[in-house]
Amino acid sequence: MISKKVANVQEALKGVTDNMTFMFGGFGLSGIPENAIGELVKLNVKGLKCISNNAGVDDFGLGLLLQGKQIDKMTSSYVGENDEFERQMLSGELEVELIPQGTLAERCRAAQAGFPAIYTPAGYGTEVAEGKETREFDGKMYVLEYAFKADFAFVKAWKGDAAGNLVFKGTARNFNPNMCGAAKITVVEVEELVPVGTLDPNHIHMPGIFVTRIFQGETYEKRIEQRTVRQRD
Amino acid sequence: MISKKVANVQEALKGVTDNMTFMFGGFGLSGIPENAIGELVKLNVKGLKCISNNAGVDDFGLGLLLQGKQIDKMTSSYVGENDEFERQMLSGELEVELIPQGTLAERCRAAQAGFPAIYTPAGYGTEVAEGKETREFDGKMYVLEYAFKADFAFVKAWKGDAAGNLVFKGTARNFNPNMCGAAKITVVEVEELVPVGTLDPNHIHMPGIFVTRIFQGETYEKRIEQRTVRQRD
Amino acid sequence: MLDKNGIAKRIAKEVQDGYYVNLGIGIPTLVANYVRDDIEVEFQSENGVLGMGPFPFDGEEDADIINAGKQTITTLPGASFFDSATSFSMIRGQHVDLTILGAMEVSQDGDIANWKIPGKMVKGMGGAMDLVASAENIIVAMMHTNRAGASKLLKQCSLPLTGVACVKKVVTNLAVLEITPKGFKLLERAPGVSVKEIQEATEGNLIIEGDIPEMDL
Amino acid sequence: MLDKNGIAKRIAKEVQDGYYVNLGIGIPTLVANYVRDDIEVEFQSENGVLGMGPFPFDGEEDADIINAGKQTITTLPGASFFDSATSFSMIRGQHVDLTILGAMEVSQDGDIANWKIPGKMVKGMGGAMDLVASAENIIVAMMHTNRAGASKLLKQCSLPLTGVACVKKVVTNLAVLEITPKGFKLLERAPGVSVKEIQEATEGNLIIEGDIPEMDL
Repeated sequence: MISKKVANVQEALKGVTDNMTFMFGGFGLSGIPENAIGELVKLNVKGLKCISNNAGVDDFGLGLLLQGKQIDKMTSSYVGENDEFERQMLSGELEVELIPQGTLAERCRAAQAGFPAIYTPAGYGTEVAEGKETREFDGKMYVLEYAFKADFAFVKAWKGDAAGNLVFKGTARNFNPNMCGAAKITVVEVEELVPVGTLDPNHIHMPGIFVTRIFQGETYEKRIEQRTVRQRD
Repeated sequence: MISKKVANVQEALKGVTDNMTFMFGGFGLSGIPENAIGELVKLNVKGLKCISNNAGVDDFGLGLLLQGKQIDKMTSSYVGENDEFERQMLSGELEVELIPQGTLAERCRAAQAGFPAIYTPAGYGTEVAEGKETREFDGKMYVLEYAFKADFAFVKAWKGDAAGNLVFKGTARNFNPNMCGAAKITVVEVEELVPVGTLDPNHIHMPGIFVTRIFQGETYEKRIEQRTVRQRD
Repeated sequence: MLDKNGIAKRIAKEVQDGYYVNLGIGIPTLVANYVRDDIEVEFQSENGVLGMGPFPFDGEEDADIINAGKQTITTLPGASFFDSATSFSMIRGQHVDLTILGAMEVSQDGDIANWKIPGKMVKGMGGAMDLVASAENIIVAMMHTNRAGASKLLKQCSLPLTGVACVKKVVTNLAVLEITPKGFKLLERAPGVSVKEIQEATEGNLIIEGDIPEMDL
Repeated sequence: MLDKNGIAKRIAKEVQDGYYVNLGIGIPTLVANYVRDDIEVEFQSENGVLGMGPFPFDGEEDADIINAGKQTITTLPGASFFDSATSFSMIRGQHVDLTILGAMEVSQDGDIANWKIPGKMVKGMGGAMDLVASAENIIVAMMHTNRAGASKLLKQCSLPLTGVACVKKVVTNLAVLEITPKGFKLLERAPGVSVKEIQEATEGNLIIEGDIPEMDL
């Protein structure tokens, strides 16, 4: 068994420098790599190009990196719920590339799986496709979109083992598995690092081969963005 | 919950006719849809075009359809271990298209996921790429391969529920999940049809949305092709 | 004239037995409340869940189980969770039968704009561009006019498009309309709304053939 | 001169700590038996398993747990099962570090032919074309000559290719050779085999620089 386990977040983030491109798992604030983000704030690396479906909120998630003006460019599908983000974008401090959510997921998967590019119908005929190659297949139009190239992917899983095998929980799964192995280095933090052999080989969501480093995360806040409940009768 | 459950293999195969294109899950004899194959033999449909990684052995798996001369064309990656297959191929009775195994898997997934085509490096510079479009990305050459188009996909899962949710076992998984939803109609047979709600939503390999019909399979032989063992000391 | 719940209620009648449905944020989310009890429907959310149930009881919410609107949700028996790539395989691969989403503008050709007001609102398209580019059956739920009273059913969209020639049907507070090669075909009037009122609120080409019935809600 | 086990033993020395390795059918399968105990290696099989262990004990074989050669296998702690598309994501995405496979012919440019003899043997390429098109590190395990005594290390392959300019190293019953821009560079001789014997058995351009050591097995 090849071990990917490292002692802590500091060791997991070795090699991180200014001007790198990072991928972050998570949808809204669900399933985001809280420990890695916290450490990136401490490291205060600048000039980052970030690929993440969302940009967090003002005081949590990627919003923390935005507050420190650490991010130069965001590639996302939806960036509402963040005033500082909007301010930086409108003032031109922050470059923003908005792309369809399915395109974002598949450009990650393409990088993971060794595909140089994909053809997707999403965005055809819109400004998202401007300047991009398009092509007809069977009477339908598609846009050519390229695999992402990133230095680090920061992933959050529910459970994992030293072999790097991962299990996600609920909708906190989202982009996390698609980003594993999609960057040069994949850093995974888990809520629970379990002994090797305790995860059922049939029920591993991402095999360890896609993971470079794994560590036991600490003190997850797991903030809820829209607490929506119903009352008991 | 939308039910995909049908009473038996006869009901599951309704609509099957001569000259159709079928996908079959399985690798070698592992994870093949034994019940569907048996019923296709009984129905004696002819002129079939089959997409399957392998072609079974003389007296089991797709070999049974070959014995009945029901197959006109096979698209596979490896067709050894089958004398009747070889005879029909060399005599010209059977058209055979051999394609790389990863290409086969991904052409299924493309059909499932709504991609018209993919770029893969597999087969570039070989006779597999002859007459096909090729393209350079970042200094490496790729071959354009199209999504499969099939009428039925025959899939074998370990456990499933009436909602069509599937769980596979071990390497019997193989192409089975990639073929779900990759044909107009996806027929799944399971070793065990379990009550809805008993499969953990976190550990469903294929969600029911990709499945058209599901039924409880019967009397699985699960033949082993290469029984390889070691002796106890 | 319908309120938001009325629009949702009317759209719910379009949902058929055995449909997998993706509901957008806003009015579409309300549709789930009005689907008939005697049919089987499953709701998909593009962040990775199929088989969504009602919101959780107070105290039972789970940060790891949300919908695409980031709301805490529950799941029903038969539900499944999956990654984003698989989720969009369902959408792009046309396994989702019906997509219901809001819009800022719809054109008579079926173009839709709902993700960006240049210089003003730039939140992003989320999964909307994937949904409208792939779905076979798209219903738009929206008010017939904007807050300034201007029509949202136009000859051509003025805002950046989300998708081209994709919308099949529009349900507003005033009417149900079908997109046809010649424009918006008026199918039904909202209760108490006249054809004339709909004509005045529609900038795009409106096709009125025969008697237009009032909605049966 | 080496037998098949000797070739496997020599190749095993190329396997480094932390490598994910895909072993082809035949001689490559034997390599697993000779990997050093003090390094960590995981074996991948393209039909959907990572972390393969030894063959099962008699009576414990499971039809649902096989390798790409259709042999019954076991798994080690930390193993995982996955579908074929994911398996080839590992291969195409270059997550597998080393591929060891057999060949019928290898050219001095690193081309490989191992899947077809026209009109004679047409079993198919299986996963070999994906493996050789993507792997960074490919070692071929084979006999230096065929049964008729003809060289299998050629200027150009005569059989249909499996992949182009992809092989990095060849280990045969006679020698270890590296593919260089100028041809086969002789690195090591098998025990008791002379440089002259290797020269006679090699049709492709053979580069001999300095003293060629005997393999240390």
